Order: sequence, then structure tokens, then C-alpha cells
Amino acid sequence: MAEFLSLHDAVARYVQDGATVAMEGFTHLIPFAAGHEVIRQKKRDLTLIRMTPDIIYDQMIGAGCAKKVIFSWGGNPGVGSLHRLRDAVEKGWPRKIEILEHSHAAMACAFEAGAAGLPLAVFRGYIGSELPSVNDQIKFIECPFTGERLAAVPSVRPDVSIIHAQRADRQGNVLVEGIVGVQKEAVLAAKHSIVTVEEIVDDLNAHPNACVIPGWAISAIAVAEKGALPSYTHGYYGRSNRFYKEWDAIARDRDSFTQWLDDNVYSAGENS
Amino acid sequence: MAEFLSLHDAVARYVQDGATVAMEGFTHLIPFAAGHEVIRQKKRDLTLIRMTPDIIYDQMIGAGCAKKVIFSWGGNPGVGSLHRLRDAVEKGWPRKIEILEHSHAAMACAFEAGAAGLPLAVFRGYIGSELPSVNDQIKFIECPFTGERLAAVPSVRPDVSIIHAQRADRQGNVLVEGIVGVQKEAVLAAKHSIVTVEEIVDDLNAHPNACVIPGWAISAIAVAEKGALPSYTHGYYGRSNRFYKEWDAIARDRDSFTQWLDDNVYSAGENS
Amino acid sequence: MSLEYTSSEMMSVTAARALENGMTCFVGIGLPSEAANLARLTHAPDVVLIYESGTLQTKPDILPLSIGDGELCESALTTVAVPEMFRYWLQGGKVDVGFLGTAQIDRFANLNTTLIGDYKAPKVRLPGGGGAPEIATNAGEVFITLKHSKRAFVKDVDFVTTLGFGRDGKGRDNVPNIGKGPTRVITDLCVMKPDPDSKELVVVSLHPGVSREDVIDATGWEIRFTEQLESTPEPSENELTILRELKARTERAHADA
Amino acid sequence: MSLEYTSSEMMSVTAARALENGMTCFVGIGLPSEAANLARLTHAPDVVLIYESGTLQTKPDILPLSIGDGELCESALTTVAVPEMFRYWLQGGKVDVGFLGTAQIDRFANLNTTLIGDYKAPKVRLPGGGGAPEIATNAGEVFITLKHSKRAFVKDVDFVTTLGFGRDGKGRDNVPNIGKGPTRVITDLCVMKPDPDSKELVVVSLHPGVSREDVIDATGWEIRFTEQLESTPEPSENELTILRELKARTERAHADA
Repeated sequence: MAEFLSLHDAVARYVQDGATVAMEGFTHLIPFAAGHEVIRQKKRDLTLIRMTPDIIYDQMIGAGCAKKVIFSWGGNPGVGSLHRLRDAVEKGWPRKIEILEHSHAAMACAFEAGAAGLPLAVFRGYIGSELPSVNDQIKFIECPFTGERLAAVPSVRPDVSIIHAQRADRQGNVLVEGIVGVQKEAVLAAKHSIVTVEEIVDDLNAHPNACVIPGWAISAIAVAEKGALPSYTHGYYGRSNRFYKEWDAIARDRDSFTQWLDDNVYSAGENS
Repeated sequence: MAEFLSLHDAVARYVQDGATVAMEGFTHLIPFAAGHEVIRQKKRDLTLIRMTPDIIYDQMIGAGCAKKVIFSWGGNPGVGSLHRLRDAVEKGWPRKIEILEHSHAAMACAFEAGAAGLPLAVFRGYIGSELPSVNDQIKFIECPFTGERLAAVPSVRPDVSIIHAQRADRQGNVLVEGIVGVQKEAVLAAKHSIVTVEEIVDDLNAHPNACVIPGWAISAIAVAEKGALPSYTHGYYGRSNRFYKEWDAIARDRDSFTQWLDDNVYSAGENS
Repeated sequence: MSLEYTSSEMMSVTAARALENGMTCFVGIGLPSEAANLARLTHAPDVVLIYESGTLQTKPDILPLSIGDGELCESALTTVAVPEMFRYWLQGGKVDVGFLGTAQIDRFANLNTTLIGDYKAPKVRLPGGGGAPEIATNAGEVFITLKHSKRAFVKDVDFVTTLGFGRDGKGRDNVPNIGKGPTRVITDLCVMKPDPDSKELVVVSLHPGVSREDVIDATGWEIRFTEQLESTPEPSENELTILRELKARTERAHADA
Repeated sequence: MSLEYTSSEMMSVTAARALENGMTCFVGIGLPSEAANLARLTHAPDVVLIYESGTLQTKPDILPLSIGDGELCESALTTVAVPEMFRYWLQGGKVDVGFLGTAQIDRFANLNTTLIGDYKAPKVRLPGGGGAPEIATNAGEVFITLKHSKRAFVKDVDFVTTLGFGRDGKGRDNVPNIGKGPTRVITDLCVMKPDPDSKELVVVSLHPGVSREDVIDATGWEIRFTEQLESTPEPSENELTILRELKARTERAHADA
């Protein structure tokens, strides 16, 4: 049954140094507040899994939280590069990180397989791509019925998944609405999960087939108002495209990044 | 793009003798009106796929439409046997039929795989069951990452799938709500599809993550008011549990069944 | 003071008591559904009931006739597609206990819901596996409830639709990612559990008024009784009242529909 | 009368015209998204746009900055989970055309969005594959649009992130269940198509005012021109107006947010 914790306590309890962590949200509902809390608590040696690392992992990588990143598209959407990711990969600052890269289809299927309790995902993919030559976690199997060669990747099964959602009810059931990405899969695939929400309500007011994650499938719920900014929360607030653009200049330079981190994460409280 | 047809014309065009047909609806939204139309048009040698044959396939089997049934649970829910299915399997009346049986998990995964364009579904199933000894379509594969033995079944890819839904808009987009079963998967897995609906509306009024099947993924839409009775349509009318109970007596006897079919299907129009 | 109750009521109440509050239960239709809802309405208000129709955490006011009655969806936290139900919720390891009925059960708790006789020429064709084969292996453990009779309790099932412990009791040994299997069988006469070593079903508790001979006569193999044989506690007045109201509501609703 | 327009506008209009009304298009972010929405707002009102964020049949009023902007969801017929998007809609064969951009492209239309240099020690690390590897093989065909330059149009890509026709042009031969692959490449200078036999990209149409030399100078291999080389039709006034309004709306919206 989900426990209601402060974001500080949830991260302190469930994000251990060295853990495999998936923080999902496909452009929408990216759990930035939780990411900042991980940075503030100086978690180290994390293996970070995310289809699109986005600014959130750029910040965590720049802050030195990650030893490895598993991803399928590592850019600042519509803007350009993730400079902190590149600096770590290309120059080893603030530390050398390993990367393991997939395609979106592979990772989406791997999250699905993780939620489904399977060790692998099977899909029609990676045909002609050279990604299998640099990622030894991509294999191929033969269909026993048709003989077709299909791709196989290990399922994603994080130690902890963290997502942001619109709201939870008092029993800890969570509503996710809009672009739902792979968030439900991330939660169900993980050993532990933290969901940050905009608010706690008496009644989710969900339609019969809404994406609702039951409280008993979640470890901890923490209220984090505007917890997805500069990403957005459908029905609550919009995406700060402006910040995504500004991030390019902030992150391009180690000093300006460090300054930003000091001002906006380390010196800030839990609600930054 | 979905064409709006009469139920007669949709069935005449897309259900060919000898075709593989999936008529889905998991207790809810069973396309009875379409089943009756198939019976009226005396379609023959069909391979009928359905997780739960239910009364709809009992009627079609008794009427002589089927040469084979692929299913995972063949009873009258909460009542007892499907007497027409049993009479065909055990005594060959009105004709001998072949059966191929699976578990629900296998068929659900096979529909999913069919919708996903894959030749097979992989899942953790059939452990210790003797079903693989009587169904040569069940195989086992080894996970290339963990060595675990997992079940594999061919995906479901019907010639035509038929489902019933609440409503379509004038572009042919369809809303399915409530217990959605494997209906979307059935439509997406099939070469052709017919959706019967309670009504055509200007606006589906669907929430952002509703189960909506776009018109361009459907072959034909036909209005069939109360088209799911004695099954039900969430938001429109309830299940006739009474008829499900009465069916036991009607179907137990060949003569009473034949009489029922004459009175309620053959003599009736399209809206029976 | 002893209350009046039927052996069916005794079975339902005992089956209901097997469920602990907070458990997540994948519910079979019929007797398991009756027991699971009785548990929810009595000692286990927070038991989470899941039906294979996709209805998650449902709280029906009347018992469903089918596994997909509208009542299940209307009273559910949410309703998911059937592939998701089997993949994420059952196979994904979210189910503590699968609650099953059966037509035939053998001494190793293997279940047959496929057919009586030979597969190619069945004497009686039964409905088939449905969700049971994977519920029995993917749920944390399995409770089984059915009426006791020699026809149902056979030494060896005609067909293993659903694994208990296999035809030799070793069917789960060294299988990765598999649940504990049947941990108790609740009938109208008694409660059985598998022997920890051989996995053969053993009577651990007799219902009030039931003799060993009653069980022996209704069982198709030489049934054993545990040394510390217990007497199953009687239903309470509250349990009986709630069960009877539930069944009366259900009957009225189904007669009307 | 000849209109004033930029080479970027020429590229977008030409790319838009490649889409036929009623096609189902899996849209990449950036230039493809601009072209696809221009098509929808001009000659192809019933083109169906799908973004990998799960937004099905979306009709954004402004261009999204990211692949998952709120606008995409709010104007969509419905929004599905990302695994479903890749499994049912793309891999399930529902997509007529995948519309992609790229950082590097070679003569066999292989795409590189992974890195410049060596994988272990990259000179420039690019974003990676994203949806492209499977869009390129599972969609019925693929349109590619990008600006023409020697850095982008190379003889052999540093890394095949996404299959065009393979490093030898035979990468799709005898592969079951695969799309036709890139059928046209639209740049700010010209339109290219693969040679039917060798699959090498060949210029089929030059944009107005562009010379063969311009293309040769901007291409990293000895580019060939088809015998019936055409001149790409100019943008119409209507197309330019709608494109400019779309971009102005977009800029205003993104500056505000």
C-alpha cells in the first residue's frame, strides 16, 4: 500500500547509491522535483534509465549522480544537444559515464515486458541498424512458427521508478492523464516506486478506463506542486518551452551550470 | 477509412465462407446482432476465434456456420455448458467441428501480438498444463538472456474481426468503454473489421485516453441498436442474465434450439 | 448457542476467512467470487478483488453472474484491457492469491476443467482452462474451493488443465518464477492443505458435524488426515447475515435483468 | 508572377506536397512536423498525423517544440501509451509513411543520428536513434527531409542508426515484413529518389534557381541526376501564407510559454 511521504523521505528511503532508477514521463509529466531531490541528497553511481534523458538527466548527470545512462534519444527536444550528457560522455566531466543505447521501440517494449514480469521483450526491430554492434544487450531470436528473425532485448526492471502524476486519492490511487508515455509500465516494472503528484483529492473523478495506478502497486506518494516544471502537467500547467531553450546556454558551460545548480537546486528547498 | 454500411452489406462483403473470424467482447459488448446476421446469411466453414465462445458462438455453431473453434473458455457464464458447442464436439451435430483450445492468457497475448503485427506471443504460461499435449500450436522458447523457458503461441490474425461498441462519430471513429476486453486488439489484428454501434453521434465526447479506434483502422461500421443483447452495452442497457439462464433450456435440445433459431433469427429482420 | 446454517454456507464462510485483509486476489467466478466478496464485506474490507475481465479493485454490491458483469466495471477502481490484465497484473506478479473453482481435482491439487474421458472422444466436455492455468502459476499462492464429492475429488484427474503440484507432486520443483501453488482447498466438508513434502492433499480441519468417514466417502483416493486435526470454526451470525443478504440481493437483481 | 520565398520555405512546401490526403503519417519532430502540418492545413486535410508520444490523429494549431507538447494531446483523437504506439500502430502496420529528419545521410539513404567519429570516442555525440530505426522499417515507406550540406550528405554515414538501403544498397532485400524504405529525400535544394536498381539516391528535381553545381557542391559523394530532371514547382501563395502563419503562431506561443 502506498505510503504518503515527503519527497525528501521518499527519495531517502528508496533511492540508494548504486541503484538502477527509471524516472519516466514522455515530455509530459517529467518528475523534475524528484530529480532535484536526488541531486540534493547527492545520490551517486546511479544507473539512470529513461527513453529521453531530457533536461532532467542532463541535470542529474551534470551533478554527478550517474555512472550509467540507458536511453534511446538524448537531446533537448526541439532545441539541440544535452550538453551535460555530452560533456560526461565525451570528456568525462564531472565523471566518466557509461551509456547503453536503444531505439524507442526497444525501450518501450522493454518497459512493457518489465511490467509484464517477463525477462525479455520481443519485437520487429533493429533491422539494418548498427546499434546491435555497440549494445550487447540486443539479441535476435527466431520465431518457432514462421522462422522470422525478431529482435529481443532484456526487459527493464528498475530498483526504483519515479513518475509524476496529476493527483492521488487518499487511498494512494493515482490518476495519470494525457500523454501517459511508459509511466505505468515504469511503476509496475520496478521493485519500488515513488509517485509525485500535484495534489491529493477525495475522489479521482476518473472515467471507467482511465490510466489509474492502484495504491497497492506503489511504494510512496509525495506531493510536489508544479513537480514537473519545466515539463508540464496536463490540466494543471503548460510546458516552459522558454526554459528548455534557456537551458541550452546554461548547460553549455560548466560554470554556468554549476551556478544554476547552486542557485536553483542546492540552495532551494524541497519545492524547487 | 471506415465505410458506413448496413449490417447485411457489411457481413455480406467481409465474411466469406471459409474465413477466419473473431467476434470479440468479453461478456460485455458481444456482437450478437452481427452473429445473427452471419447465421441468416448462412455463412459456412468459418473458423471462429473467441476467448469465451458464449451464447453467440453456441448459436452460430448450432446453425452450422463453424468448422473450427479456437477458444479458451467455452461455457455459459454462471449457468453451465454450451450445449450446441458440446453437441457439435461430442456428437457432430449439425456437423463435426474441430476445436483448438488455449488458456485466456495465451489468447489475450495472441490478440495483443496480432495487433502488434508479430507472428507470435511470448508469455509465462502453460507450466505443468497438459494443454500443450493437445494443441500443437503451443511451443516453448528459451530466453536468450536468462535461459528461462517461456510459452509461445502464434498471434491471432483473423480475416475479419467483428465487435460491438457504444458509438461512432461521423468520421467513423469508434468509442469503446467499460470492459474493453480484447476488442481493440481484435480489430487491429484483422485484415478487415466490422464494428456495430448503438448510435452515430457528432462528437464522441471522449476523455483524452479513451479507447477510441480511428475510422481509418476499421473497414465498416453498421448501426445495430441493442446489438449486444443479451450481452450488454455499458451506458446503454444491462445484461439479460435472465436470457443467459433461459438459453440453457433452449439449447439443451436440438428441436427447441432449431425452433428458437427459426423464430428469432431466420424469420427476423436485421434488427433481431 | 449454535446457529443454523447449510454446508454451502459453511464452505463460503470458511473460504472467505482464508483471505486476509489487504491481500490482492484474482477471483474466479462462482464460489470463489462469493467467498471473496463475503471476505470484503466482513473481516477484509481492504481486500483487493481483481476479475479477469479487466476490472481492478472492484467492489460489486451483488455477485456477478458472469466474469464481466457491468457491476464489476461500475464498482472498479479502473478497468483495463484483458491483455493488460493477464500481462501486467497477473504475470507481472501483482496478485497475492488466485481463488479458483474446478470441476475435478486430484490428490496433488491438479485441476481439470477441460473434459471427462479421453480428449479425442470426451465423455463430458467441460468449459476449458480460461484464466486458471496461468492464475495457478503466476499468483503468489492459490486457494481452491468446491463441493466435496467422489466425482470431483479423484486420485488422478483425467486431464491436467491447471497445475497443482503435477502428477507426481514435483511439478513446481526447480521452476523459476512460479508461485507456491495451492495452499488450501476449502470444501463443504473440510479444509485440506498440501503435505509439505509429498504435496499430497491432507485434511487439516473438519467442519462442525462432519466425520472422517464423510470425507473418506466423498474422496476418490485414500485421503489422509493431519495429526493435529482441527474443527473448523463455525460461521458467526454476522457472517451468515451478510452472506444471506448478499445472495438475496444477487438473486433479486438477476431475476430482474 | 514569381513569389518571394526562402529555400527553407521551398523545402517545407515541397516536403508537405509529398504527403497525399488520407495518408497515415508517423511524424518526426522539427522539419517533418512542419511539413506534415502544412500538408494538413493545405491540400491534405485528412492526412492522419501520429507522433511517437502516443498522440493519434492529432491536429495541432501550433507546431510542437517537443514530440510530446500538450497541444498534440489536446488536439488528438485519442492518446495511447508509448508501448502501444510502437507496438500496435507502428509495428502493427497502420502507418503509410514515416517522415524523418536526420543529422547525416549517405548515398543509400542510411541515417545517422548517433554520433560523428568513432563510437567509443565520439567527435560529436548526437541524440541517438529515438523512434527512427523502427519507423524506417515498419512504415510503408519513408520520406526524409533535411537541409543540404556536405556535412550532412556523406558517402558513408559514420554509423547506421537507421536503415535506408544498407551500406551496399541491399539491406532490405529478402527481409520479410519490411517497408519500402526511403522513397524520397526533400532538401532545400532538390528532391532525390533511390535508383530502382542500385538504390543510390539520385536527384529527380531541382528547386527553382538551384543549379546542378549547387547540389554537387553540397553533396559528399558524386551525386547523379536523373535523365528527366524536373524543376520543382514553386510554392503557391496560399501555401506560403499558411506556412508563415503557422510559424508565426508557433513562435508567439513558444515565446509566451
